[in-house]
Amino acid sequence: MKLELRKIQIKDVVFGEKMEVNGGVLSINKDQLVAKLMEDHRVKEIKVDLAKPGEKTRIIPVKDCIEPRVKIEGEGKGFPGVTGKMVPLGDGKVNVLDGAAVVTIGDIVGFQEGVVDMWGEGAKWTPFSKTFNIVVDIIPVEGLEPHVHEETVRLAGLKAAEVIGEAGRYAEPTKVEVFEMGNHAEESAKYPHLPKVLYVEMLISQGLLHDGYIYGVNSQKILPTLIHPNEELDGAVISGNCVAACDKITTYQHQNNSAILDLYAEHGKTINFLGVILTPELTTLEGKFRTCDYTAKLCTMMGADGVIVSEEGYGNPDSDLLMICKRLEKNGIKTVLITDECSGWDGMSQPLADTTKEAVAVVSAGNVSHVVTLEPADKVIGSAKAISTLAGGWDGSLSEDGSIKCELNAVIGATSEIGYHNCTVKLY
Amino acid sequence: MVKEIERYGIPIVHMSTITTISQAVGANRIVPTIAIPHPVGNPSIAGPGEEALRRDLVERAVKSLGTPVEDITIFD
Amino acid sequence: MSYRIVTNNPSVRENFQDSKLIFIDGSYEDVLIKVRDLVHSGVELIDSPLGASIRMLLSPYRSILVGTERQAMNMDQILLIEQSILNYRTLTQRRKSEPQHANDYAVVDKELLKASIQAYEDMNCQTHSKFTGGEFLETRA
Amino acid sequence: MSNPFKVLYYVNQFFGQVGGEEKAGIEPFYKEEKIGPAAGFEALLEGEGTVIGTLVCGDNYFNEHNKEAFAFIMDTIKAAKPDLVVTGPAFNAGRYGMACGEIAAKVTEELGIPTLTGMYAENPGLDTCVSKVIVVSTPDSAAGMRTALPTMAKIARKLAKGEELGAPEEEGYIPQGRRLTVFSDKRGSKRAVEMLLARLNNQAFETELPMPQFDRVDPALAIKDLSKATIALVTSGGIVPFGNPDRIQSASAQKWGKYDISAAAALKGGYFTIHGGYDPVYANETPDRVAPLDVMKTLEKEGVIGKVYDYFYTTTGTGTSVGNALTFGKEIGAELKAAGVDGVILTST
Repeated sequence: MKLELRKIQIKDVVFGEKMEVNGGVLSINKDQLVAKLMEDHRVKEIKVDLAKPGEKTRIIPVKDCIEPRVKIEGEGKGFPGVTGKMVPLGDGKVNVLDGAAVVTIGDIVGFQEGVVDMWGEGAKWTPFSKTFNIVVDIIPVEGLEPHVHEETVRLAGLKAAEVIGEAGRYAEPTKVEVFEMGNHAEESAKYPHLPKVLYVEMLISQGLLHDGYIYGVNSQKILPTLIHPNEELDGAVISGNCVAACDKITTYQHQNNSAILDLYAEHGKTINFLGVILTPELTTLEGKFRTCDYTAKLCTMMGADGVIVSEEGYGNPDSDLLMICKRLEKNGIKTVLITDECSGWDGMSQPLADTTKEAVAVVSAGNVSHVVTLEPADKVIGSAKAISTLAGGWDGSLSEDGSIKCELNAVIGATSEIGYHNCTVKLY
Repeated sequence: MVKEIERYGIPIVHMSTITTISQAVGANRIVPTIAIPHPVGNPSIAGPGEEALRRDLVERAVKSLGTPVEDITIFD
Repeated sequence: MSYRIVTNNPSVRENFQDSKLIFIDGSYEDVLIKVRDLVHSGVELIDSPLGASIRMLLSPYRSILVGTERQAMNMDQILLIEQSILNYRTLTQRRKSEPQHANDYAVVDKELLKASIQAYEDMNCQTHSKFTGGEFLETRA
Repeated sequence: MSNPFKVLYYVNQFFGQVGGEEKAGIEPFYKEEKIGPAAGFEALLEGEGTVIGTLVCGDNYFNEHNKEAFAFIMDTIKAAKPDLVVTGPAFNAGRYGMACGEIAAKVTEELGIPTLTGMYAENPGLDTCVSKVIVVSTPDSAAGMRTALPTMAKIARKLAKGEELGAPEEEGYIPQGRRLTVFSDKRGSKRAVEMLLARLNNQAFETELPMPQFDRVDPALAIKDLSKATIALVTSGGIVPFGNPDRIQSASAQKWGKYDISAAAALKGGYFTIHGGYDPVYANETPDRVAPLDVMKTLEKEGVIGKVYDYFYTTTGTGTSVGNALTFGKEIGAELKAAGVDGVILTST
């Protein structure tokens, strides 16, 4: 498989007559975008706004982030199995609006957090303060069933990314990244002495606002499955608007999965990267056994020497993470885990909901209970009500000058468990 | 508690229903017991049967204190 | 294939038969404690006691699937529920309740429950779970 | 320039220049002078702070007359009103370390005055204070004074000014067990790949999240002759005398109880359970189902064991914090040791 990600660096974003990229400036025809999204009869109203790095702008409550792209060569329009006809992904040429992101907002349920601050203290904690954000507020017609509401928001975001991605169709890339990998026999023949490495990406798969999708298939319904890294980089995996703001994997982070990219960078040099196993995090204990056993079996079958496992969420998935680790280590496979922790405001509590002695190599992406103070914003895109939710978590969290104390928990992507961000934990 | 007492060099036996917990808290001598609400009894056989059962368990515990061990040992 | 739902969610009570319900007129923690008592008496724990996101740990409502029959006590499940209660307390000690969102939490809890029931029924097996996840920390004794 | 901050210094008889082991029993005294390391310490503050006086106490006196020692020490500190209290450094001296640690912890907790001490990482006194006070990491003997004092002085200046301290290894103090979120120069996935490569190449690596350690204690030696042994009965099942005279909490116990059972043949009839974690019906019917005093007394009568210890100890397990469980164990163990108990049966629900 060979995938070319042709990065068009976006330096600014404006509303204009056309959908185009000119000299790094992304111009968006708002009416055209709104009209396209309003084709879904479940959508009552669409509002579009822009948020740029450094502006004193707060976006809340963020549902998903998606990278706008267009495929200029090869199969696959939009997100196959979801917004487009089903075709296999991972081959071809894709123009990527690098540095731009579609950010969807809207109340699916009132308690959802998910803040992105574009400046100051808040900006440090989210990777989406560095992107030029096209914020799409999706207001559906009244009386939708919650699953339908969620789906409406999800599809609108994906379509928005597709429509905006078209702007880059004829733009010249500033850099081209090529991802090419043959089948296992070929790669192993090429790199006979390099250790074989797999990446296990766990996905929350538990129901409303706790789901992920692979080619449109709800991950609740699958056994752990092997996927080519190019497929994920090409948009095969999308997020289901999970309520876990800090440690969910947004669609953007699937498209740019940092664990995949960092493993790819070592492929053929220090490792032989075999691929990605997508593993659902289920609710039932029996289900957890099934998926964890199956994941370990796939890794063993593939002959992996080393595995990186990333989690999504906190709580019961900690058990899956550690059960997988235990099984892999027992099979002699060296395992590194990426997770985040919940060690309390003072950092003195037990970090994970479970523990196993086999977990000897763990990367921590931060403490979700770490408290940060967000300054008052000049402009809020989204819902003031959501800010009160953010601020209303505990007594005294909203101070007189309007600054808010909140846990990292509420900040989009702060403690990304695919290791997308730079947070970590140090013992003091 | 088990470990802290044993640190004084006094042998201690943990009589507990959940032996995995006993191991986790660092007990070296463990006697598995009947049930959480009545570790050394069984109301369903109240009377001489229950007394014999309790005696059996306690004797096992006492004997464990007289038995040299090197690692976690379950006396069942 | 039978289960019961330990819940304090009024919306779940309205949507399921009484025979399936163990309704708790109390808090999330009261639900966990009821589940703990059941597991100690040998009832199978079908669901993992805690949710998968911090947000839903702050929900006032929780619904958990358990088995219907008393079987041999399962130590690993006991450890899991005991540890879950301790974790729950740590996680929520600083939090205020959010009555304004009670209905939304009720909806999501109910939907997650439905997904869990579906998953349980899909499994179509009657084996007794032998949860041997991690070695849970325990503060007892 | 503002007034120099005031430091009160604590040392033992040796560093207090009273004498060696033969003087370890001396009572605490206070002098408005700079004694022992206090003088060198003050010089290292470079005029920013001044030592207003030195407390000296014998190591044995402190550990054997803890209450009296503390009464004097706390009163002295309250009267002197220092901005900072410095104890030690104790290096690897165990009794001195206990004193330095306990004093530092109590002063900061009860008087709200910042405190600072110094110890070797394996000093048993470390546990008494490390989560509450800054403990400078020192070598294991007094020969390390030259390296310990400058570090302590540097940290003292920051503490007195309310400045935030950097990472433990940068500043030179022992980690307090707080897990703080910070930024790394590499993203998480990159760190994961590097950690995996290190593992695959059998190189050293450091996990960012160590799994909680299950600390183990070596099994105590077996009792040689059970028929002469005194066995104590302890339970975490919350069995207490009717009326719960000590008001032990039904969950998250803050204390333990101790009851004279020398004249009793069984617990039945005088005891019940206050434990909140299990169905109490069976234990209330027959508390010996939780703490089997009846059988132990029978075994005593039959000569299988020498004696059942005169007191029975109780607390509740459910929700009792790890910290409390540790303290209870230490306190109960100390009493049993002092009473010459040979073995313990602990029952849990």
